Amino acid sequence: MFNITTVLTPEIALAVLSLSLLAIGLLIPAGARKGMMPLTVFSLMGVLGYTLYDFFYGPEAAFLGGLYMHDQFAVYFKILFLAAALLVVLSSGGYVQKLPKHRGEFYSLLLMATLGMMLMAGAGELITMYVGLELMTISFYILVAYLAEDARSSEAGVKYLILGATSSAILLYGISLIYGLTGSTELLEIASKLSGNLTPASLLATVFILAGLGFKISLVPFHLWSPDIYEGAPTPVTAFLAIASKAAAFAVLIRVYLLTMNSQTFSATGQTLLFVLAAITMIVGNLIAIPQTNIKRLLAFSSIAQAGYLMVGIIAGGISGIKGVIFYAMIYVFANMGAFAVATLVAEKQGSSEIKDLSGFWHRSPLATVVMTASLLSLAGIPPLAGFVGKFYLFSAAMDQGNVAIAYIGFVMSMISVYYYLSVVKVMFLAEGDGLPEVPVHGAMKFTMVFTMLITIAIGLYPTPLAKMAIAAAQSLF
Amino acid sequence: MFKEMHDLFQWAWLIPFLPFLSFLIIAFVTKRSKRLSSTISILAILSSLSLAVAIGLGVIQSGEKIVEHPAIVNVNWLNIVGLQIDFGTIVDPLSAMMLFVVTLVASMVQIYSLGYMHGDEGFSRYYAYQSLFASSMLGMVLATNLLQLFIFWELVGLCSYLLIGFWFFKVSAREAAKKAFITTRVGDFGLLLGMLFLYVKFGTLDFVALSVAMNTNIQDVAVIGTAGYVTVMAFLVFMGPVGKSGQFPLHVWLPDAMEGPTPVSALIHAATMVVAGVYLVARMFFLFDHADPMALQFIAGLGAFTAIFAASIAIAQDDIKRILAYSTLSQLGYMMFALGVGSLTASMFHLMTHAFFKALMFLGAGSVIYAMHHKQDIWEMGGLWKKMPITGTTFFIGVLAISGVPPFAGFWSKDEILAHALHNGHPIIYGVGLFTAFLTAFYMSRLFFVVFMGPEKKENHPHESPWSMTIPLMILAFFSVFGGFVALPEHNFASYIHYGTFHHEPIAWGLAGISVVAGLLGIGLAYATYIKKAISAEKVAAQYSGIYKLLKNKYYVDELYLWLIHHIMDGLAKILYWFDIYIVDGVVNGLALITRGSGRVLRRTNTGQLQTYAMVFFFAVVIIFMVFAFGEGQLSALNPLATLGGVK
Amino acid sequence: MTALPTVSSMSMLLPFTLLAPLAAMLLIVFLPKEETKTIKIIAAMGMLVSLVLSLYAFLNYQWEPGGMQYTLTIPWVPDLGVNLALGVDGLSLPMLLLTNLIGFASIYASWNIDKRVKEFFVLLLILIAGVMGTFIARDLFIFFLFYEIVVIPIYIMVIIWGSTKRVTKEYAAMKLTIYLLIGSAFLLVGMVALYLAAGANGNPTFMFDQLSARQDLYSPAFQKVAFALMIVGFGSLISMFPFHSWSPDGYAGAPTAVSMIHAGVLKKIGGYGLIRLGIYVLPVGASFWAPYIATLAVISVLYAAFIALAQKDLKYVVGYSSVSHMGYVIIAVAALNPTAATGAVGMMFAHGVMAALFFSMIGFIYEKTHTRNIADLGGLAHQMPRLAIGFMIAGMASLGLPGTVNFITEFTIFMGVINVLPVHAILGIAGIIFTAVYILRTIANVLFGPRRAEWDHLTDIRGPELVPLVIFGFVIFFAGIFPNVLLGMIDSGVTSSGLAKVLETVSQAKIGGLF
Amino acid sequence: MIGNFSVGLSTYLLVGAMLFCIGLYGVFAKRNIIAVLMSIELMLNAVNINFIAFNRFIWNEKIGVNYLLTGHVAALFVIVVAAAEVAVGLALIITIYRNRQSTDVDDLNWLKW
Repeated sequence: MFNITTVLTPEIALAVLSLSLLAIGLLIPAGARKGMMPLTVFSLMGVLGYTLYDFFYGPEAAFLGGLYMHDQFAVYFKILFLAAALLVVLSSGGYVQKLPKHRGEFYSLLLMATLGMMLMAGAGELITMYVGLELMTISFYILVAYLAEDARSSEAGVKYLILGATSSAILLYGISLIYGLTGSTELLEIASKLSGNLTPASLLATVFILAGLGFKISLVPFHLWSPDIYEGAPTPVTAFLAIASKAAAFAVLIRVYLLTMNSQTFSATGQTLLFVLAAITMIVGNLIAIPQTNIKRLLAFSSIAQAGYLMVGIIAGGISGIKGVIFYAMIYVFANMGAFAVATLVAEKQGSSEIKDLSGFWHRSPLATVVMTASLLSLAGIPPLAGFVGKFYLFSAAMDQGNVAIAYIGFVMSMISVYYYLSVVKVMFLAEGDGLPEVPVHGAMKFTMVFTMLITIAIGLYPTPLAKMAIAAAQSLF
Repeated sequence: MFKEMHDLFQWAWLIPFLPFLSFLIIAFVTKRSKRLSSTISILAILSSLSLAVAIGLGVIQSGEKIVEHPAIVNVNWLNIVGLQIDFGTIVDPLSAMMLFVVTLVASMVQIYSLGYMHGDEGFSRYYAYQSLFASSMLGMVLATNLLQLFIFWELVGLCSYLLIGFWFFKVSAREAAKKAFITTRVGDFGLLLGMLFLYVKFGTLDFVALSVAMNTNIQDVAVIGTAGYVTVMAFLVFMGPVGKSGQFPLHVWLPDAMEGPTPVSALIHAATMVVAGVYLVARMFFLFDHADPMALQFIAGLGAFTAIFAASIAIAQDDIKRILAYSTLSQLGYMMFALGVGSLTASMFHLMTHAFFKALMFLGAGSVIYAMHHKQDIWEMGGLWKKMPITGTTFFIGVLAISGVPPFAGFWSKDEILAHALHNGHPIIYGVGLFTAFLTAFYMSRLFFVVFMGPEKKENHPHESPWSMTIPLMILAFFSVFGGFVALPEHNFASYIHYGTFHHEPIAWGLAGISVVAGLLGIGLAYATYIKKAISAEKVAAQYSGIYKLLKNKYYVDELYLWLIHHIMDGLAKILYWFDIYIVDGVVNGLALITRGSGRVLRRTNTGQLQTYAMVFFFAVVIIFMVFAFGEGQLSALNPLATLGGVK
Repeated sequence: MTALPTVSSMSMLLPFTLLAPLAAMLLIVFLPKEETKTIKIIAAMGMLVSLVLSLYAFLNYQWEPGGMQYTLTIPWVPDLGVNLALGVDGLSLPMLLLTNLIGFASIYASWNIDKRVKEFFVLLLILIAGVMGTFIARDLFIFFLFYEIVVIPIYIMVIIWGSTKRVTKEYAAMKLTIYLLIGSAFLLVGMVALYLAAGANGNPTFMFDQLSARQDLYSPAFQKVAFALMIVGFGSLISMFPFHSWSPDGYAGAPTAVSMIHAGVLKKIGGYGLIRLGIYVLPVGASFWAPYIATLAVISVLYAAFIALAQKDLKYVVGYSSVSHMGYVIIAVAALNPTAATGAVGMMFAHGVMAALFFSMIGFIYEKTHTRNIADLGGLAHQMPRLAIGFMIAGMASLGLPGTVNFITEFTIFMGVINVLPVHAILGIAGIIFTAVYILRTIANVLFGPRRAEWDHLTDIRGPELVPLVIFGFVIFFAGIFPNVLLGMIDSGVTSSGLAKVLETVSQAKIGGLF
Repeated sequence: MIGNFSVGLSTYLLVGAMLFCIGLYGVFAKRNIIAVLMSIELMLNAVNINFIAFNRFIWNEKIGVNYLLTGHVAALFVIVVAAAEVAVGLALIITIYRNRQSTDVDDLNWLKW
């Protein structure tokens, strides 16, 4: 038998930490707030360390009557969120310094969002899931609109708020229907009750929930919000949004899909429809990314495409599919983080995020250039970078289910994506970028860049350890 | 005694190797020093000559045996699944004769070049090429199998290319070299195919093995396929000689090849390389023999045609070297049709004699040109006899020899060819040959009279060439005079070099008389026209201006080819290039364009209006629901309330 | 079944060969970018080590047992069944040697680079190492990994050091990259399908030999589809009509070293893959597609030869000629018999050496005269005799002159093809005529003709610039005069790798013959 | 059951659905952001009605137990979350008003394409 507090330590720690940061931010004078970043970093590291330990040695438990799961799957995602948060905090130091006000709250909100994500990953029950989701989203509403003076930022905030709220309303409506049908909100129970018969109501509920989560993972056609929000939001926030919130939504989606949707007898149409959605997501995301001129917007569309790849894994299902998804989700963190770190750097030093602002980056900051290149190529799935292995897992899983078409689209699309990734690389290497300032990289930012790149390369060259973790996590679901 | 001879024959590989060595030495070591280079090269070729003579004598001594059992040395060269090739040397009368001729002429030419090429800045390069040529030519002669022969065959082609284009700054030389290479390549295409088919059918390219295989399997349809197959192979193989020995459709390169230095023309384009085709046919004679008779018929016909065709052109040419070139073509035609009428002996005999007197005349022409400071138009010359007695005399010997005047070398060989033509039942060929003999005598003596007789021209101040040039002339002249005597019964050339059962052809004095008369007639006509002016060449030309134009322009063959190349080949090339850029590549670029374009279009869906987003979102939900619901009509009655009520 | 780690006395030879350039690369990374001389020397040293090692491997290879030697097998990604399996046999060893020859020479061919030297050599070494890896990989996954590593450095090198002629270098680079990547997407699908099919009985593997040992798992239908995917992938890599249009533009845009490596070895990965993977693993599919491939191949031979006639830019001539020559390799692959296969690999080697020499010479010409337009050149043999010699050698090799290795390999190919696909063979052989035409025209117009005053200031190639000429000239003639050294090796590879056996079984099913 | 006017589960659900649709319509149609926000509230309340109704009619009536309150709890959570959302929302609307002197949804189109 185990004791709840040991299992919930990360969540509790995070809650305490974020609240105390809030308090500290209020108490200590503005001058002394430099210390908050290191504080956040080290405490996050501690939590991350504990979670890692938890992953390998922690107990397997579902408690509060199945309300809250503590399986390796959940812990895997917690690790992911914490890592993402850590990297974002590290890379955002300089950026936050430039913020006009509310520097203290920034970190605490970030941690709040993280906490929400962890709840989502652990939720074994729809209301809990919803609460976690809202905790994450609401924190993000604020973070997105953090640059109060910047009209674009606040516009993004409002848009996100309205659309997010609408989507969660729809999600909730679906949940309520499910509750009505099964009299429960616990996934396992729902699964057992729903199994087999497909009534209009359950179908409606399913679709609503799918849509609600699809919104968060920006699955086409629920994706329209994400480019605008990504573009408007402060770059570190965009990074966190793109990486972690998406991963959290996926964590939920996997659970829900496996337990409820999978348990009903979808017709072939249903399956194909999901495949079509995934395919459209990959295609649209990559195609629209091509003409983009803003790096954040480009990454937004690319991350839409990435969601499509991940969907392929989910639909393929089975341990191999899920393994692929969560493996990819993890490497996606590092790949994207590298790119966003550079974007943050540019935003911090040049106050803008147009691709043309990257001109001559090779001269101005070789390290950043290399990191950016590596990250983008990893996103494109070029070996020996991690992205290749990830895509390989996903698509081979899909092909194993006999879905050659989707895998084929995936491969071709990821090769096409190389086109716009390379056009960024081209600007960095080729253009002279006269008159643009030097962008020295050091401290936390440098660490972030080097670290992400090393991880990306390392996993690409030797994916076994992460693959093992992913398999363990995936197995804990079945 | 054949034994120790055989030991001697084993060293035959040295003959090509020494010149090759000198090539390497010149190319990598001594190219700076002209004197050293030329010395090395000449020494090499002279030692090859002596070796060749030794081997020749050895062959003569070992007599019949070696005719039946050539002395062959083979080493494995390539050995993989489905392809085993040896390299080696074959010594038999045929190769021995060729070795002697080649080494002799080559050494003469190299000595001659000391004078002729004196002061040229490419002197060492010239000798390097000469050595390379000598070695590859000799290697070809010694080849034991078709592939080996083909390899050296191509190498002599390369040397010819390099030497024709020796003065590469001359655009004409450059073009001529290119033309020579490409034209012969067309022939080689056929030869290559023939080789491949031969190997496929018989599993070997070795001459001896091939002839054995053919003799044994000739009836065996399973192995050979139909006789037609062998005939096809024969024709394919023959394409090579057509290119190399300038037979009719592919003859165009040889006259242009005269752009090279004159000694080169003497060596390569008169005496040795151009007869390689003849040599090949002789080597592969069993193939043509086993093929359908029409193959040999064809060869005879083509040879005869080439002979008269080229001779007729030669009449109307003004450039001294071109006249000689066309005469070479015509003589090659002679050799070909000699083979065609089935007389290997006669053909080889003529090959030898022709090598002597044609080399002689070319070198003579060279010394004239040298004296005339590189003027080549015969009408700008005249009365050179007095100024250049040695050149004149030797040249005259050459003319007599080629005109078939006894007792000069040409008489014997040409007579033997004509005799065979008649005896083996080719009267037409014989007639053509006879008429060609007449034409030959005519244009050759025309050349001689115009250049050496007649009034001197004031503007040029000729003088006899240095010894280095005249001595080779004299030596060659000697052979042109006495070279023919080997045909006499006591020397009995034919008993060594022949195909099938050897039967000696006594010299038919009657026929000989006729051809001699033809030759003398030709000379006489030329004398009457150009010395006595009894007949006015201008009038004749004016009278038959059409024919004259035709002959002067070489029947417009070059023009035709040029038109084909420039309009058909290059035109096709341009069309295909267009196709490649705008169709093949166009598709690629088109796809890229579509991709980018669709991106541009699709991005418009992000209108920035959040209410639009919301609507899209919700209606997407509805549509998805509909698709799910009605996808396969799995929900017939859609009455949510009722079904929800169901739980009541 | 992940192969058990094999312990062979020489098993570390190949890793070192592979790592030598990378080690040099790392050294260079930590050098200050001003030390251009040192950088170049280190790069050369690295390649020299690797060249010597591969030469040793070549000479020390035991033909008698044949098969994979110097093998090294380390389980890499167990759950996928990926092994880091290295090893060479008669098929891959020539290609390895070729890679190192060209790699080494390419360093010297780019000796005069003065723009961003450090980056150039770093990328170049990565490129070389990547190509090398594809040839020594015994595991499909690793093979593919190395292949894709190569693509990106090329892109960067072309956009930075490339040259803009008919098309901009950015366009050329992007075309090159995307084209090959999309081709590789087809390949990936085929590869995964193959992997899944082979792993059907539980233990997944990527090892070539095991993939081919599991023939019975691949249904004929599957083989046809999979092989079709391979054709598109490898076909576009080896620039088979109609997938060739990247290659002339790409070469024209690329800097000399890249053109050398790309035309010299990278392209050959396509042919190598078709043999190693296509025929060896999917014989039935191969025999089904062979006639169509052969036809396409013949089209590429003649079509490209004709287009080369119409070119005005030196690099385009060679670019199209390489398309044309690759056609021979593809015909040989399609012939599906040991002789042709031997010829194919031999031809790849021969063409690699020739193309590399050609491109290096063109590179020097461009470097000195700043033009590649044939019309503007002429009479260069006056000012640059040594360069002219190199150019001549390349040209003569390209038109298959006996004595050069290209002749005997072409001949072997024809020999293998002629009795299987006579018509194709005849048409293909007809190509040698047109090859002669465009090569000789080019030589004549570039090297010969009247002396031109405007080139009088040019200096002939000397010092390091001579290295490519010396190396390639030597190889061309040595291997041409003693063909057993090369072809015997390949032959042993064909027989010992089991390829011959596979072909034996395939050739029972007669394909598109005439007789 | 036409003509049966007894107030049952379906009635509540119907009300809920209507409310939801009205809210949705508001989100689509209203020009003022605040109004849009209020429409969202409507949707959330519709959800609440569903929860309560289900809880009431399924458990307390069908099975006749009174202590399973999942629906109620859910509703409470939703209310709380909604409140938070509104709070943040209004704050954001204020900032956007500060920046643009407008609360018209159509003006929020700087970020597009």
